[in-house]
Amino acid sequence: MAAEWSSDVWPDWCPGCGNFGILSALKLALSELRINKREFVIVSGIGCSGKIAHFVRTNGVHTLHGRAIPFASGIKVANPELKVVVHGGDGDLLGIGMGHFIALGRRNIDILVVIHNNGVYGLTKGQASPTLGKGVKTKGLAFPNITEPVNPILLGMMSGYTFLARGYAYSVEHLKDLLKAGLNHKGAGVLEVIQPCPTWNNVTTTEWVSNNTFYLKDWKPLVEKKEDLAQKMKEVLSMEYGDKRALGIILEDNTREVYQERVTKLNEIYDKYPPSKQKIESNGRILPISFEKTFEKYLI
Amino acid sequence: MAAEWSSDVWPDWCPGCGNFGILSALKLALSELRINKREFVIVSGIGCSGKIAHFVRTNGVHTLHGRAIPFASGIKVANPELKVVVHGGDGDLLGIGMGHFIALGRRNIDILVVIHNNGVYGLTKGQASPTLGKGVKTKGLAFPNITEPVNPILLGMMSGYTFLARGYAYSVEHLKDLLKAGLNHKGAGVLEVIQPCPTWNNVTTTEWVSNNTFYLKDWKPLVEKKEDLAQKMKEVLSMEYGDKRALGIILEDNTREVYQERVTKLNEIYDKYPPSKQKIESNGRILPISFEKTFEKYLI
Amino acid sequence: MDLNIIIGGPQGGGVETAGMLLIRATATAGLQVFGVREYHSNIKGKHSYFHIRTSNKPINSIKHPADILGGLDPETLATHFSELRKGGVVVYDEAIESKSLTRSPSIDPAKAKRLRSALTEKGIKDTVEGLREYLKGEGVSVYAIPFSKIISNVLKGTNIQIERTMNTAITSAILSILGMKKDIVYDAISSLFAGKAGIIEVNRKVADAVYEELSTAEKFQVESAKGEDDKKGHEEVGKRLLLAGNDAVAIGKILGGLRFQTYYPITPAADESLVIEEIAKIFDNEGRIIGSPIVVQTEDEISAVGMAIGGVLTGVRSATSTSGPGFSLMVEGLGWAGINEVPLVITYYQRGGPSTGLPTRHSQSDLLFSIFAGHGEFARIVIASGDHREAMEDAVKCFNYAEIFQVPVIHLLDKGLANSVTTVPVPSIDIPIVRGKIVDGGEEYKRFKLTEDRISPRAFLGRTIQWYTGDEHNEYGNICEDPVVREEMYRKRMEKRRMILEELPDWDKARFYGPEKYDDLLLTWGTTKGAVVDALPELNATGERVSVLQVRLMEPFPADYVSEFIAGSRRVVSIEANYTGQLAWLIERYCKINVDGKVLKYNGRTISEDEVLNGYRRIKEGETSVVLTGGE
Amino acid sequence: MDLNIIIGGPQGGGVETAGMLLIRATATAGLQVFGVREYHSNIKGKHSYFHIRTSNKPINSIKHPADILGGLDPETLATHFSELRKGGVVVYDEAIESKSLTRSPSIDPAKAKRLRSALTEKGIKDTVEGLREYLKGEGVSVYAIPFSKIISNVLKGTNIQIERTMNTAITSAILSILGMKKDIVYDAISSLFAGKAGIIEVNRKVADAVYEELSTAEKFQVESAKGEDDKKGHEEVGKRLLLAGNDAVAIGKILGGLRFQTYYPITPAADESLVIEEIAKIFDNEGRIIGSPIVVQTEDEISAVGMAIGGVLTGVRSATSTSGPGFSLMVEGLGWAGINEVPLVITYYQRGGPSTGLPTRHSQSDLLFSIFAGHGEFARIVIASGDHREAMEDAVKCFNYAEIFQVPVIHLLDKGLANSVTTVPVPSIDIPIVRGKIVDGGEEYKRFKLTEDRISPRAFLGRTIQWYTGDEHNEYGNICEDPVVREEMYRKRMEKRRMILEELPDWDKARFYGPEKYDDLLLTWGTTKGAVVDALPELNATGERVSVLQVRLMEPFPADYVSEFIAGSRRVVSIEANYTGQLAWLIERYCKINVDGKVLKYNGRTISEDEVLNGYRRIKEGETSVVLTGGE
Ligand SMILES: Cc1ncc(C[n+]2csc(CCOP(=O)(O)OP(=O)(O)O)c2C)c(N)n1
Ligand SMILES: Cc1ncc(C[n+]2csc(CCOP(=O)(O)OP(=O)(O)O)c2C)c(N)n1
Ligand code: SF4
Ligand code: SF4
Ligand SMILES: [Mg+2]
Ligand SMILES: [Mg+2]
Repeated sequence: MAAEWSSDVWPDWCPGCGNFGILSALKLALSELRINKREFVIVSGIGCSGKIAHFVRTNGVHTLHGRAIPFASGIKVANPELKVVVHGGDGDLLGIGMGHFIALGRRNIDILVVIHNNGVYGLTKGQASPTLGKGVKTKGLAFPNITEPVNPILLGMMSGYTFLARGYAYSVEHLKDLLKAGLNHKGAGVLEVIQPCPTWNNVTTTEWVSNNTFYLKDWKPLVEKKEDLAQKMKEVLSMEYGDKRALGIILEDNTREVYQERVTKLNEIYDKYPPSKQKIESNGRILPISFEKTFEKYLI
Repeated sequence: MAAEWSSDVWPDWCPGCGNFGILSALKLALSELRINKREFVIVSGIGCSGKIAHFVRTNGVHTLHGRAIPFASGIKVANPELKVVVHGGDGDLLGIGMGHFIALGRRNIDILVVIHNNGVYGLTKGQASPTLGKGVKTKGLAFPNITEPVNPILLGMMSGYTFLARGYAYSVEHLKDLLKAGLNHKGAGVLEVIQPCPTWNNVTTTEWVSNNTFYLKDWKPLVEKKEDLAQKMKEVLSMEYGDKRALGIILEDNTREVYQERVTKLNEIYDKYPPSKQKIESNGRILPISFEKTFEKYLI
Repeated sequence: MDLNIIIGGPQGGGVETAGMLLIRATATAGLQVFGVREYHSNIKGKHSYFHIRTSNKPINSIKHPADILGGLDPETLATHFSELRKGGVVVYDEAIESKSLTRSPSIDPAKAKRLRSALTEKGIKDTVEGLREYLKGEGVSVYAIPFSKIISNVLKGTNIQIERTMNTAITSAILSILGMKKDIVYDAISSLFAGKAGIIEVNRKVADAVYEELSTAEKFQVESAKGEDDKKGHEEVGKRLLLAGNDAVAIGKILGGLRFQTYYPITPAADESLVIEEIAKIFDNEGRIIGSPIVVQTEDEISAVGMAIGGVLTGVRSATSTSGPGFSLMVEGLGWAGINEVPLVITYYQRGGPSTGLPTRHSQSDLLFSIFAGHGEFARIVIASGDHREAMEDAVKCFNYAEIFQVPVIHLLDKGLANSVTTVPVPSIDIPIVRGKIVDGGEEYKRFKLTEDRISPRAFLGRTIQWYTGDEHNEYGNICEDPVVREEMYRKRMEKRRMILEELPDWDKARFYGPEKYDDLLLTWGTTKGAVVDALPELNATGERVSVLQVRLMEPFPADYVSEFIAGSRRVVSIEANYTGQLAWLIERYCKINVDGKVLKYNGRTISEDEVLNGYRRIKEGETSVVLTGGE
Repeated sequence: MDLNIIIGGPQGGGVETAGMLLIRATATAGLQVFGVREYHSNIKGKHSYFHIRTSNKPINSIKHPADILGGLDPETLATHFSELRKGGVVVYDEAIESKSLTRSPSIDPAKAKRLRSALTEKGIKDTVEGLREYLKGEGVSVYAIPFSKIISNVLKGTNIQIERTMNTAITSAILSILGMKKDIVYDAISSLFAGKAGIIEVNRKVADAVYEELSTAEKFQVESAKGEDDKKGHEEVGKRLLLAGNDAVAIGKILGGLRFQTYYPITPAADESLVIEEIAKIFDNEGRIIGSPIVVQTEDEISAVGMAIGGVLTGVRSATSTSGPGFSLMVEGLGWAGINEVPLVITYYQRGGPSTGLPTRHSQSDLLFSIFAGHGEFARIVIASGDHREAMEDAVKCFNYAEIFQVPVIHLLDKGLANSVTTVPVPSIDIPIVRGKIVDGGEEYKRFKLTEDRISPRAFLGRTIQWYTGDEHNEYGNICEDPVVREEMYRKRMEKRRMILEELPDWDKARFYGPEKYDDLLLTWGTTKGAVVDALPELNATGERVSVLQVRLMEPFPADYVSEFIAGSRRVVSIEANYTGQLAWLIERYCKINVDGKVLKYNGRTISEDEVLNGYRRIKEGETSVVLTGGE
């Protein structure tokens, strides 16, 4: 039951906000995946979107503007048994947090990044976000936007993310499936969610969405072999430069090692004893460490 | 004569450092372009590479680690008559400065970004930079690198840069031509320079370069019409996913408006009177501003 | 005449317009007005309100108890009824009478619990009706007006929702009860909705209907603004600017020659940049464009400070504007400006911290941070403005001082000022613009030439060849690690602190208010000044002689000047909106005294005049540290 | 015995190895040793040197004049000859005799100019030969040895460059002149080049040849380490760790339970992370692996602090390590840790600021910044270690205090400590690990429960359901803007400052050295302590009774404890490496006294024992502020 995933906190989004759709889809996905609430962590940024961490009955770490990815990475690397999802705004993840967004792809840490793409900085009153089209003038702008938008799917692809998908906030069932797929995927994933912001974004409206998106049907997102990756990427590029934005799983690649595997390769202890499982004291004293064996080169 | 472009400061790079090649090529390019020294500004980041700002006889703004792009953008927007080039390391521009790197592409400000790509953090003793291959172990690393590299050309392409090129530090003549093309291009450009670091990078050596790069010959980098962009991008993607890295101009697109043009469209004054040309006082007093006309909505 | 009105409702539900209508109307009537806005970090739904004070004497604060409370929803009534004075007035829509006061889903659970126990204690039933009964017993006039009905009559045939004009209805009712002429309401509507003829018409009709409904109701007259003469007062006062603190700074910056502003959106700073962007063109009296600032929204605050520095290097007066979280990210850039002697201006609006804290709430807790931010040591100026007029003038001065001393300047403001609305006289155009030592450069230019007076002549990029670096450097601006050069350059930069103290006029160091001879000296800074100075007449009516010293130059700290005033006092009390008493902390450090009493507030709300009176009284009674807790 | 050796040359030209060989050799001989490394922010070519002091009493500083100077190039000789005592020794390669002292392209122009005028003044010709003549006249023994020739003989048939072993040659010469047995040199070579048999062999051969060459030369015997017994001293002293400050902190952190470290490369912090990464596995005496820290190199410092916080939330002792520029970027994350009561440890190595400043040079100028960094107010602990041993122990304590009080802890160090090399006794394994209030969570868990003692029991992510936010929050950690909750939470966090002062042992607040009864009290902190404490015997031989108080807890400031010591003194003098006198500044603030004299240094070089003596003398003679200028 998705209801048990609701926290006691009232979601203070505007009536009609796309975030409600994302919240519903997330709770459904968590419920259907039978996720253990204690071992799940929502790490979010600052913005309307970031508040989602408070609205779900599971661990919520509502971090700093743009910094959800570093926090989430630290949590996941220190305790790989936790399941970690990042939620953030387009401003948060692709503006101030862009450096971290790229870095996570390069590491391929097992974290799903859900981008609430509403084209604006909602919580600070509707300034242009990095995904807002050039020449577009939404309600909060004094003049039309003069900056070109980024495409998070393509940037994610170029950065090494191994799962790429796009959903729509009001297509809750579809979005739920994307969330499930993304959470099941082992590796860093980007799930871009087109999220209407009725308060500020009078351009990327529901109508715009129905005219400018399509659902993927016969598309094969899976990269079967390492060698196929480049070809798949080209296809994605073609598709993303088409007239309409695709909704669905765009790419999934299980051929690349996840960060945890990379660490384990260098340090086999990590797999069984990640930091979170290591004892660090013995009866309130430091461990009985051998100086000769551990700090040999410093001994004289 | 390139010699007149030398400052009095001794370049304190290691013997054999690729930065010497870049410095030579730059001085040659400036000399051949007959650039006005007073109106040229080198804005650089922190790293071995960033010191280049001190070695050329022109304006040098040696900024903060990763921040050359914001400084350069402010300089160029406030005074569009200056010619501005950014020099920085791969760590500087693609690690700590990645957010700015992407943002500059989106703005298409008329600045050429020269990335000194040596695969390492030279000045801090050889840690892995964002371009170092996964699994590679250079001299300064305790273990092989576990992070996937980024490709600055592809990221630049995805971010809206309208000039993309790659050179090699020791191919001084070729690099000089790339610099000239990049400096002549109107808009944001990326020039990635493969720069050997004999001190720390014992992997991406001269030998590696000769085995893993090729010079572009019949390649047509120019995007003739807006509609051709997507196709060109796909070709670039194919090429970049090929076995070897291309050296030469990879993409040039003059169909997209430069930032200065975008501003002028909204504010026609900008073209003739950018901030740097506006008088702000009259006889040591504030200008004779009309409150009625300027601040009308506040008057009661 | 001194009147306090609270009008509240769900954020995004018209509260802001309601408040601005009241402010416009009272200002147009020639009154002084000061309005404080409180709102959650939320776009729609949470409780938000405007506390508006209007008076015929100059004011820069609000005061309790309130005379009038207008509620757009039950939560507003429940939240604020206890702030009303006996004999006050409550106005709301009859249609909400059966609703619970505390059970809306949007109310904060802790607050709801607190309110419910207060209601129980007072024996009030948890409905608007219950409250009405109670208030009547307390001598409050309750105007439960059938606004919904009135509005739906007016709106018949349109598809406008009733809620959309509820604010106009309630404010019209309040203005009507105050005995204001409908003209004034019309004017307020017209100027607020300027350019939207349809909306103006509808709102005027709503005002008509409400005035009609209340034509026979009891009035509550405002002295200087009654009957036919409503607008005369205004003409007597002369042309004024009606603006929020953000606007004041924006206008000041433009007057001061700002031509390049960078920012990353953040409350409560972003409005300032939007205003500058919207002003876009500066006209002279002949209608000629004589300037046009460029505003760039950056990808983050790190970029904002970097771009602004870039702008300054080209000779353009450039600034960036932010609040705590953004400033935290600008620290690195500030240090670069410090070592490179860059006349950069950072406009810093304090809000509730730490971290994201209370993003839309007031605080004065970043004083010490603004002084010590940055690794290493370098000279900077930190100036804190106390009211809208100062903020506007200081915006000009910050540029002057930055360029004269070639140091970064932090213009320190706070949310209380940023979001409060008042009138200021149209500033005299006769403000100096001083650009310091500027040269054209030339062949052997040395940006960091060691001179007698420590200021190196500054040439702009484009006029010469020069170098800058964040590393220690020689006179040319090239990296230099030589120990002797290091020392010289270090001293050059640091000795500016003394120069600044020597050269700044006293007027910019601190300002004194009250009787020349005094027993007690109240020390304050920033927007808290308004309440403290407003309280002076009443403070001096208690028998003691009380004066106020508002410190403005926070770094370098004007210890000698401040000490002069302290020397003449028997007791020293600081009043400020933080936990530590950061001004007191500095004064204890620099003036080597003990501050006898601290009146502090850190619940995120501004300090009101009555709280100053109350805080001072408690200090007089022997407390050494008083924590004020007013506001919702 | 108290011997000072300077060995210098171009950065990357073997100076570091030379220094480490000398240090290893003297330490192996059972002597105490302290080595300070000076180098440019440059990988190869600029002047760099090691100043090594060795003694038979414990030392934590260097001292002038030097006894021996070894120069790998002419610049070294020109730079340091004036630091030599009469009767001292100079060693260099005969082959450089004809070279100019000041005309190498890599020399800093300002320095070259200064050196040239010094040479002219003294009538020295600008060549090595010229200097030799002069030095001989000054009673200095000049050993111009044909190293190049000796080495090329040894290397005949190999393709190793002569320069590669010049360092071994010069150090062998120095050790031979000191009368050290060749064994000791062999051992030093073996341990330094451990695992590289070929290199060891070549270097030993070079040592052989140099010892041979100098077999008849005059010796300069070191008392406690001569002849056959060279290594006996060592055995007497017992097992020690020979390490730099970076290593000491790394080892301390691992002992203290660090299992997750994040960093972005920066001088002088990065070496610490590399050491932790290389240690990789922690063994017990049976050879079982009992721990393994994970080190992540992040994309920037903003990420480094965020990831470390993430690690802490999972219950792992996590830290990040940086210096000024990095810390400037961590300020925002620090604030989040503050409002969320996260026991995060930031290891902060100060270097020359502001901005990039002097990246490889010493400074203690970030004290006030580390205390006030961050908008808003929150409790933090700042602990400054005074030497290698303290640094190691404090690394453990920082984790304990962070977890006991649930506050971020800044472990404040400096470049002087980070890069100086000395020996410390193997630490006793018997150090407590105290983790504070930890619970398993459970159903109705409240992360920020208001408790009597202000500490909320902490559950780790994964064991319960909990919330964190950088916004103000209620007991559950959910956003809350209620003014009453705000106040409670604010107080909860701030009152920890008092608790920390109450609960920390005096030993961790400040440490006292010297006679119980004293006239003058020298106040110091950080690595400067070494020089001040080392100077005590000589200071007390001047007639005054002088003691030292080293302050360790910088925030919250232990005013009462420090005041006790001040109370017993006649004169108070602070000694520290910054411009302002930041410790003095704090003491004046908190202890409400005037510091009588300040001995300061801000040229980027550490303070030496002789400078302390000199600074103190000048204060005694009436100066109130002395600026030290030693070091190159
Ligand atoms: C360092 C910093 N800068 C600025 C802000 C102010 N801020 C709060 S939310 C926000 C942007 C919100 O936009 P987005 O990330 O797209 O989220 P949305 O509200 O649209 O969901 C900003 C800039 C902040 N909290 N921290
Ligand atoms: C905020 C900050 N963090 C870290 C550093 C330290 N630092 C100096 S140079 C450098 C990296 C250099 O690498 P790169 O940018 O690739 O330049 P290169 O030296 O290789 O040319 C770093 C991390 C710094 N100066 N500032
Ligand atoms: S402002 Fe937009 S994104 Fe934010 S809550 Fe309202 S509708 Fe949603
Ligand atoms: S470390 Fe590498 S990049 Fe830096 S100067 Fe030396 S060779 Fe060049
Ligand atoms: Mg958004
Ligand atoms: Mg590099």
